[in-house]
Amino acid sequence: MATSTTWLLRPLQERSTQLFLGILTAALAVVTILHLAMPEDSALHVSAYTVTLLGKYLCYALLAVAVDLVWGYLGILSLGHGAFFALGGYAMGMYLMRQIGDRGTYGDPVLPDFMVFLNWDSLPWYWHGFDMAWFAFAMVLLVPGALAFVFGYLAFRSRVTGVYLSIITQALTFALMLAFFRNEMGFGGNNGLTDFRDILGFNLRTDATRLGLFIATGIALAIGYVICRGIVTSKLGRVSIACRDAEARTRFLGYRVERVQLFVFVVSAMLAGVAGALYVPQVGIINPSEFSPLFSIEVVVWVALGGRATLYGAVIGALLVNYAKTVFTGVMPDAWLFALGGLFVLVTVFLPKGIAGLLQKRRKAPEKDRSNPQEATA
Amino acid sequence: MSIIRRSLTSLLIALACLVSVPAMAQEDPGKALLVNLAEAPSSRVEEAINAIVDSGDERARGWLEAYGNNRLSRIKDTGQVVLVLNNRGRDWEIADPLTGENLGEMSRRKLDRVAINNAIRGKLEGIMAMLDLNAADPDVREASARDMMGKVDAALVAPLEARLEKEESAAVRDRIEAALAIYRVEQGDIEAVEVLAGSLHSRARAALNNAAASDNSQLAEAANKALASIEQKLKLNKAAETLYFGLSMGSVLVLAAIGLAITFGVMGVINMAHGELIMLGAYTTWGVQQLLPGQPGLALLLSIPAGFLVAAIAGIIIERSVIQHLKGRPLETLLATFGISLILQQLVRTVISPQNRTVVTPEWMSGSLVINDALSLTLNRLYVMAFALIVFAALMMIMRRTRLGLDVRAVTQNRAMARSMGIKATKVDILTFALGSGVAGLAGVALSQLTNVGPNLGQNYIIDSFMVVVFGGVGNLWGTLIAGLSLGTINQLLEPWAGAVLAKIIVLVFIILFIQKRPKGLFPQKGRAAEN
Amino acid sequence: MSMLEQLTNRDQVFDFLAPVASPVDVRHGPILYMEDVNVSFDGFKAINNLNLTIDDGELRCIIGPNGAGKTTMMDIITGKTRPDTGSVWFGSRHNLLTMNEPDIATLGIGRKFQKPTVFEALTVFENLELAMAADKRILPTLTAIMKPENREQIDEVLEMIGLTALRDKPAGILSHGQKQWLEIGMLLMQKPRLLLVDEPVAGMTEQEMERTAELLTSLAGKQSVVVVEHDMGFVRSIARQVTVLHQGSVLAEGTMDQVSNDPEVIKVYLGEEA
Amino acid sequence: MSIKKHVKVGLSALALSVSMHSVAAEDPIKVGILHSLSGTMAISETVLKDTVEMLIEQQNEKGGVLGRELEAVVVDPASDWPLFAEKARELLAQEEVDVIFGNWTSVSRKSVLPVVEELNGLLFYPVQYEGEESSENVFYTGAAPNQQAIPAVNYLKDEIGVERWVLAGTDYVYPRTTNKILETYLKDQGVADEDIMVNYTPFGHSDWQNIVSDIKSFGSAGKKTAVVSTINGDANVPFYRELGNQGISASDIPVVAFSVGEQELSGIDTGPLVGHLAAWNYFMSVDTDANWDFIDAWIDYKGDDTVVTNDPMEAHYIGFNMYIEAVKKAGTTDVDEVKDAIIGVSVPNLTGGYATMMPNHHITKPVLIGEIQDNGQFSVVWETPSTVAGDAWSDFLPGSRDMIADWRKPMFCGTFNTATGSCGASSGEMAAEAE
Repeated sequence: MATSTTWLLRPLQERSTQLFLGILTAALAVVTILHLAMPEDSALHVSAYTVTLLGKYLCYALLAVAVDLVWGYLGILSLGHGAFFALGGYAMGMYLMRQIGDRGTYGDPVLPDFMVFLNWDSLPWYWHGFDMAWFAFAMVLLVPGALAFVFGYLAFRSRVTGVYLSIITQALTFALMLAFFRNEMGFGGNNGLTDFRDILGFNLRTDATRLGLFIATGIALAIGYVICRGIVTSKLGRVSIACRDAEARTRFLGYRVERVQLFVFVVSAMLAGVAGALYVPQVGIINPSEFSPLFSIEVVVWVALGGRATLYGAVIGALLVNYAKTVFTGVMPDAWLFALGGLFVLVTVFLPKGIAGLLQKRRKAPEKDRSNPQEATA
Repeated sequence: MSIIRRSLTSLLIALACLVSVPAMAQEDPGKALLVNLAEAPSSRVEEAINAIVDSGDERARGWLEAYGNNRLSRIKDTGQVVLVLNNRGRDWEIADPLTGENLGEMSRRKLDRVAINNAIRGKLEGIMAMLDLNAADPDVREASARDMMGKVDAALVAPLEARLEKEESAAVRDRIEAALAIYRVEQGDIEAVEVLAGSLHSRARAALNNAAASDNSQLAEAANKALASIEQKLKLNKAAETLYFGLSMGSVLVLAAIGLAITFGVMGVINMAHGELIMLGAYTTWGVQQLLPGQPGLALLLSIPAGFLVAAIAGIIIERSVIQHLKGRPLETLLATFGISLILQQLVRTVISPQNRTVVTPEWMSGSLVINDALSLTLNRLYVMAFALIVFAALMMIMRRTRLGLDVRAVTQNRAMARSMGIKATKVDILTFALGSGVAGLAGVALSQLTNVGPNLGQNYIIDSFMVVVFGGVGNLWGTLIAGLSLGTINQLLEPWAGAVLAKIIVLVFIILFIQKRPKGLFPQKGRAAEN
Repeated sequence: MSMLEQLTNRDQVFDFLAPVASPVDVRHGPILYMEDVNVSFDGFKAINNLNLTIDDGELRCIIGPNGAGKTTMMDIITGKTRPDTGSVWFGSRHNLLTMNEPDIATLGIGRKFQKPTVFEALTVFENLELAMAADKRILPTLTAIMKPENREQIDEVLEMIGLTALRDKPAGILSHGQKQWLEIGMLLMQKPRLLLVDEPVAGMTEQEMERTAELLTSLAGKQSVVVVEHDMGFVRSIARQVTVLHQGSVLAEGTMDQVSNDPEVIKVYLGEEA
Repeated sequence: MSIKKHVKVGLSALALSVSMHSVAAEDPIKVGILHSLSGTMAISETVLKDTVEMLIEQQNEKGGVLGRELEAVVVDPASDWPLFAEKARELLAQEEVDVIFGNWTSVSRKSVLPVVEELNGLLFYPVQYEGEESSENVFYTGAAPNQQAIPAVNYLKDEIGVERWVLAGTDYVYPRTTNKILETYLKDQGVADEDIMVNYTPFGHSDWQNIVSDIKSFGSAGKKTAVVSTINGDANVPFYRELGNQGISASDIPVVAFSVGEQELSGIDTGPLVGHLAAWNYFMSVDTDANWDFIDAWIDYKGDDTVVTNDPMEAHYIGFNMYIEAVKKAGTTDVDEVKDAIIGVSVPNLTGGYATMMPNHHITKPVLIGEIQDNGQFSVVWETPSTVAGDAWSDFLPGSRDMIADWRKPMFCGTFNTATGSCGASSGEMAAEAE
């Protein structure tokens, strides 16, 4: 029925969203063309390296959007979103591992290499089904979703808020990291999953597949952005802002705050999962360090830098920081951490509303993107 | 081992006396002995050693120590045997083992170390212990008698028995008898089993285990009985030990977290750079030790105030430059301080070095406090435990009894009100943050005695610290103490059967679930204030 | 404000002001019934054997010195605080002690806080939209679309609370008094059976106060209203029944004159604060 | 508005790629250095970066090779495994380097491997590792398990008479594999199950109280006991401290470590550790002129006479010289030519012998056992009579028993199965792709 989808269509009438989608499509198109049409040696040629690099950025951007959804609009600072990202990644990684089949070093038709040389005799139960793409892709959504649901259900029901919530999300991802480091877990321990061959029958080591993944990521980002935008501009979005700013008041209006939080949290976790799933085939490895609490914090910093509670801000932040990382680790290997750290400090101190804040200042009547650095957190 | 460790110091003392001794006659017998040792093929080294012992030369002990400690070298081209006083860096400082006269520095390229390996070192320890048995100080005698255990061989039996006759200290006698008994049991002597029945010493147990496995049925039976009686005692000791482990781990957690309990708990600053402040404290310890080479103990004591100051000053800088701009925006402080932590880490990497630094453990902190042969409490951890409690007590005093504490509580509970009552809120902020940071520095000083001093030191503790503070209840120092100790203990209790990793995971999950039950931690702040 | 009279008189036109057909059963007896309620915050007895009944359609004023337990009482009724002992009934069918805030709210108890709490990041209009009686479960909220009639309702309330001009301004910029009004407006949107109004006129100008008074009185009859207020003048201007709370229990009850002549009450007030 | 920013970002990203593309200097031989300069691995890897830079400097003083200068291209993968892959791609695709020296951890190598194979690069990997790998494009100048673990165990067994074994390691693939190999080996040697204790701990494990006391009681069963430690990096300091304080001396229970070298010891107060062991293919204390010259050069390069050298540095020294020789031999830096040329090349190592590149891309190394001294150095107490050739596929693992690697034509296969007489899928196919 029409009404049930209007919330999704609403953003499409919105100027900012149209612009966002426009730019994104344009960027995708330009890169694709420059990659395919331009001759290798031309200065304008975009190499497969750059394509994959941009693909990675887009994954991060999607993750950042997911984080901004919960932090910006729900006031829940999750220091554990890396966990959902990584879980999505592992689901995809397991699929890719199974795709290797008997082309592994030891030529075992079923067992991945790391299981063979740590002599596992049979596939652990949770690895079954991942040889089927549909199942794996379903898991990409379901596993992070389920974790977020259980965790969120417990936390929000007992009204764990603010710093406490942030810290236990951190505990969550930290515990998962330790768990995945254990080789007994059967996820390849510290080495994680790697040496992937092909996805849906396309060879991962060909530029065509890379371009495909890049475009797929772009589309995923577009969809994710529209979904978030849809939620945010719907009445539910306003309710979640209400929860963010005055939880008790919202309850007295008859809204079940914990359910609102749970819903948005789960959606966000699933988006993070998708981001992870697209990330893995492009970087070619997934290992427990993605669970590292520090990574999750870094993601939050991207969002803060781009500007909270403005979804596009999150995208800007993610792209900017990671681009800076790529450049600095190349040009000033010994000192790039100074630059990065300094950037974080300066932004938080001098741009409380991030880059998006800067942009908003310039326009007369701000659009319906509001951030509320005060409160919102406590 | 303990002897080897003491070696260098006592060696230098020995030499000091030597210098006073009138210069030796032309053909010093010692020279021959040393050259003989230096040139002996590994099969004949033992003879060479015994030759030195039998010579009765009062310098013998010094030589053997030097030898056991890799401090004897041959000058390649002259073949002369020398003592290496300082064996670090490109040029080594050497001395004449006969006169103790300092021969200045020589490139390590020109020196050829007199080889030794564990087998010989083991023998050496036995011999040294034997020599020490004649020492005047009964404690030294007892120590060396303990070192004797399991090192007795046929050659040593006679002298030991002789010694036993002369020995008046009961403790030492017991030790010697035990040492002999171990040898005898190994020889299949049943009476000796009785002697070992009560002993918890691992070597004694080893001997009994072997006996129990032997085909001599009576011996085996007797040994088994003795072992059974030991097992009981062992269980108790094991329990006590685990508890100690738990508390010591707990006190480390408390130390690491207590500073955060102030900056984060009291001021509400989510200080991600806390770990790096700890790191600064640790590096200060290293720095002070560099300034006072050879006096690690003194250096360590001095670095307590130093570490506090350095970290506190760093804290003030952070507060002034960043945090004061983020009033009432706790989560922003998280981001900013995260940036700071990155900077501090890389700063240490570039300014000092990406490698870990050596922090020496002073004599009085190494080794362990021996309750009995099965239960001994490691000294460094014992000190850290005490230190943690002292720091905690001091903080309590400051918070409860001093003006600062009062102001802090006032400001944190109601800033505006406190201001209007003439309290300089900014000043209080600075002091509070400095205090919290300083305490972090103290933690660093303590940790430098337990773990790496390197750029990553901080990261290893930051998350645990947050867990402890949150688990204990933000803004409650007692909470932090209880939380730290209990988490540490739980962890250590789990470890034996769950393994290190699983234990940690279980603890984390436990914290998560606990927060569900008590969203404000172990000791939540109560009353209307806590509502909003 | 004559406008306001008209509004409130001709409620059949503005049907949204009429009481909702709620499941609350008031056929026999009061709409709110509290008996022997006790609450203590670590040792301190905030509510002490409180007994209170509010009849359907009644306008009740509750006065009392600070710490008398007024706000705590409201917390109990709205489910924010659970009493240690006692029973609280909404009508004769609903035991409020078994419900949580949202349920109680949807059941028809609206609350205005002592310190006006509106959603500062949202516009005045949106504040009212959120308050509007509607299906407040997740998916309906997500897919909700603003129907013309809803818009009218909101505009009318905007009219009534005199914030039409500020319709699309974020509530954060409103003055204290305006926030009070906005919050009252939100109450109206909720169409509650029972309104709990905590210090509605704090920080209001004289005429703002009068308007508030008129609004509240006009509501009485159709909806039950409980007003907690310090301002005696205001209380006198609206009060029919007054309850005096002291140290967590009812000290006196009756008309304004009765209670104000009650020696106990006088003692308490002179004793603590005027 | 936001959108403008997007454009900027997007374009600048392109700009980056473009700019990088345009720089592809023809003349100098580009040597990529892929070692972490920040993050957790910086501790170990920074010195390797300096080593390669020093070697390049020296080579240029000798006039480079084939009349061409060498030029270092340094990047920082920041101890971040996906970043390793990305940086490797940057080096090969953008910088177009001729050879890469890099990686420390297994996971970083695993993450780089597909990239190097796809873009047909050359990677010299200088660290002792778990084996079970042989890539056409990678040259393993560090020790394989049979060049470190097995000889060390033999030494303990035969020279010290150890009968009871504790295999303690950090929980990742290198210790796991090494311990698997050792377990099988020891059992073949007739060691009973109850005489083997295996224990794994997480990275940077700092509280060793329980484990050490377990080792203590395990050691008091009567038989001579030794600990074979594959504990990694940071976890070692607290481990050895605990050993010392709980009074476990080298003469009671010796610990032989495979990941503790001079570099790690420089961060430990070695007083209490005297007599504990380590097995490597190089020790700084080895008394040869080649070694002393190398050390002096290193000291001068770092301008600090307390700096130490270690085994992976020697591995880079060997690898670097082998590359130079191979380039001379091939007369070009073309990857495929060099790959062919380098097999069989042998260069002097620092311990007075020669290292030869085997057809399986591993090299021959002597195995030395050293005892820790109080100055953070090792004194060699035993060494293999001759050099040992690295074995890519362990004979003690069921999966790889029958496998060999030989990168000479016609076999040209990293996973040749002698049982089936066929080339196992993976590497062969990769090679095919790489062509």
